[in-house]
Amino acid sequence: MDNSKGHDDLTKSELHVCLDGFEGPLDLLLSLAKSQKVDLKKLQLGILADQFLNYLRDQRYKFKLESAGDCLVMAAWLTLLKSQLIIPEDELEKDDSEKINELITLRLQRLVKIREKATWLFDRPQFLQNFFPSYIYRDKKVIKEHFLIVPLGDILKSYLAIVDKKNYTVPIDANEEYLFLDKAISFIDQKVKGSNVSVSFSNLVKEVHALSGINAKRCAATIFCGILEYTKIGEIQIKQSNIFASLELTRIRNVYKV
Amino acid sequence: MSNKNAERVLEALLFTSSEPLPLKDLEKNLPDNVDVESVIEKLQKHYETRGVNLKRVGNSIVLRTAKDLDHLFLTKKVTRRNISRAARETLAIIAYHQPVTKLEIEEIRGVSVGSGTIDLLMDLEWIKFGKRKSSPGRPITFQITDKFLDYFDLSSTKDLPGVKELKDLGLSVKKLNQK
Amino acid sequence: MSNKNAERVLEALLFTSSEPLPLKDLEKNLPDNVDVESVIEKLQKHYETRGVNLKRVGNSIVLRTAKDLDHLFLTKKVTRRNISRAARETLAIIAYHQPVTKLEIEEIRGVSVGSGTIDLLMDLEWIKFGKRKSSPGRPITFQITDKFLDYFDLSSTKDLPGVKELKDLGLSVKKLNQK
Repeated sequence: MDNSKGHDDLTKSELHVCLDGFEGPLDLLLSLAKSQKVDLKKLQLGILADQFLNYLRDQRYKFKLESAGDCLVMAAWLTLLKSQLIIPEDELEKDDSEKINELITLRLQRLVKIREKATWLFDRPQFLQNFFPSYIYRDKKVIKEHFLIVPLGDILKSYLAIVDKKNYTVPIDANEEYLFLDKAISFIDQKVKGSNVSVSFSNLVKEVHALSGINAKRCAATIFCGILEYTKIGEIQIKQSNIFASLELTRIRNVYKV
Repeated sequence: MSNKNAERVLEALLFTSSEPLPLKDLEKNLPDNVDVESVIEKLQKHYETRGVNLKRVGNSIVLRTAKDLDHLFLTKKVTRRNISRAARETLAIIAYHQPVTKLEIEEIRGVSVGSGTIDLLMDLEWIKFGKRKSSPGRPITFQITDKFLDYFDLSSTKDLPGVKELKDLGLSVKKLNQK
Repeated sequence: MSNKNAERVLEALLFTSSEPLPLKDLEKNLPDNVDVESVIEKLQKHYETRGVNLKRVGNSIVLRTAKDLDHLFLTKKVTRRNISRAARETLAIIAYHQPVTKLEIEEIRGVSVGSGTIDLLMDLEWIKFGKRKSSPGRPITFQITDKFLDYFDLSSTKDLPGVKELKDLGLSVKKLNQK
């Protein structure tokens, strides 16, 4: 059935875990939430926030850099939530905390659901366990050509193998840090699409530069590409009052998706 | 070709194949005037009560031994592979949310997809590449395969319980920001 | 066990066996009070007019496709395991670099491309001739066909993931060469 032994070791060793025994902040949060033994919708987020932050404090030296970010975002959310629970005054911010509350609950619910489904799937009757294929011998006659089965993955990997062998250099200097397009896109998504007012391009660049420490020109180039992607699908509008004036980005509302 | 003979042709093809055969390929072996669907239906009915059953898996057809006879094949059972939790969950996400991008999978699990996970699922031929999404960056998507359906004794994604419920929980948390 | 169930057991056993099964092995899987001969006789009758037939070979039993359906099974030797690494690589290069000349393919692969490889891909109708290049000698180029796209369920070559995407997904090429 397969020739892919050794895979499991690979997946295990390369799990991006930032926390001992937990697969990321969401996993940790979920197991903390379960200890409250209540409906996910009625979570005591204050308690949860404390638990989460304490855990992080204990584990901080074990962080893997790439996922530390996720944990910190989660920590920041929870801290904000907690502070809102103590002083629920400002209307606007309260709105924010409700959103975050809702968001965390939703993400936890979703994770619980998908875990259930994964368990359900692997509990099912399985091929080569409960039912078996034909091994009827075909008298040395091989099946007709259009039943040939070649997985696309094999073809693609062949290509990857050649490119690897040839040492085709992807024109990126490994020593330098680059802002990748997907990162830029998710940043724009947060900043511009989540906002009702216009955002200036140069501020965006400054912010990313400050956050990531990546060369500002590179940030500018990638963010600009990201914005173009969004304008292409008509979700963001760019305005510039005159030459060399700052670029103002606004979300286009009422985008009707077909 | 009579319908009876069409049945025989499909029977011969299916009996000698250990893998699901795509409907469109089966069709090529029948004359144009034969409706492949009705032939399959007849065959399925015929095999319903027998030791070998005809199954639909997505757009393919396969014959498999009846599940209640699994005791006959103790020696043929393969040891179950130990599939990591990450891989199981990733597979479930792809099955429930297909077509789905890597980023979306990561969003649901709250961790990045480790290298090797997608590779494993691809090697098992449980997932395949789908179309690119029209969202920015045109990311590539993943879909499950007929082989996946066959492996888990499903005839289509409709057999997955609670698809709607999960879809309602949504894929993208971004929606919340736009409220 | 009813006779009906005894039939099902033998059916499943024969289905999963590539070799003729000795009568006494079949008998072992049936309860003592069942007469294996009569069950086989019944099965043989059942399959007489179908696409697979039950045959006796000495003291053994086997299922075989009906003689008159031999034309379905050509002797073309292209099974999944026989599509060579050379063929896969050549196909991949044509898909990613089309239109591409034979010389260019050889340059990328670092080895010459045997005519058998091109012939195989041509036979499968996965590649075709494209225009001639305007470079010296006006060499002919290769392109992939719609049939290729159809086979792999792609709407255009743009749906093929790029090298960076493949690497991001953590696809590993190590095992491939063992296939």
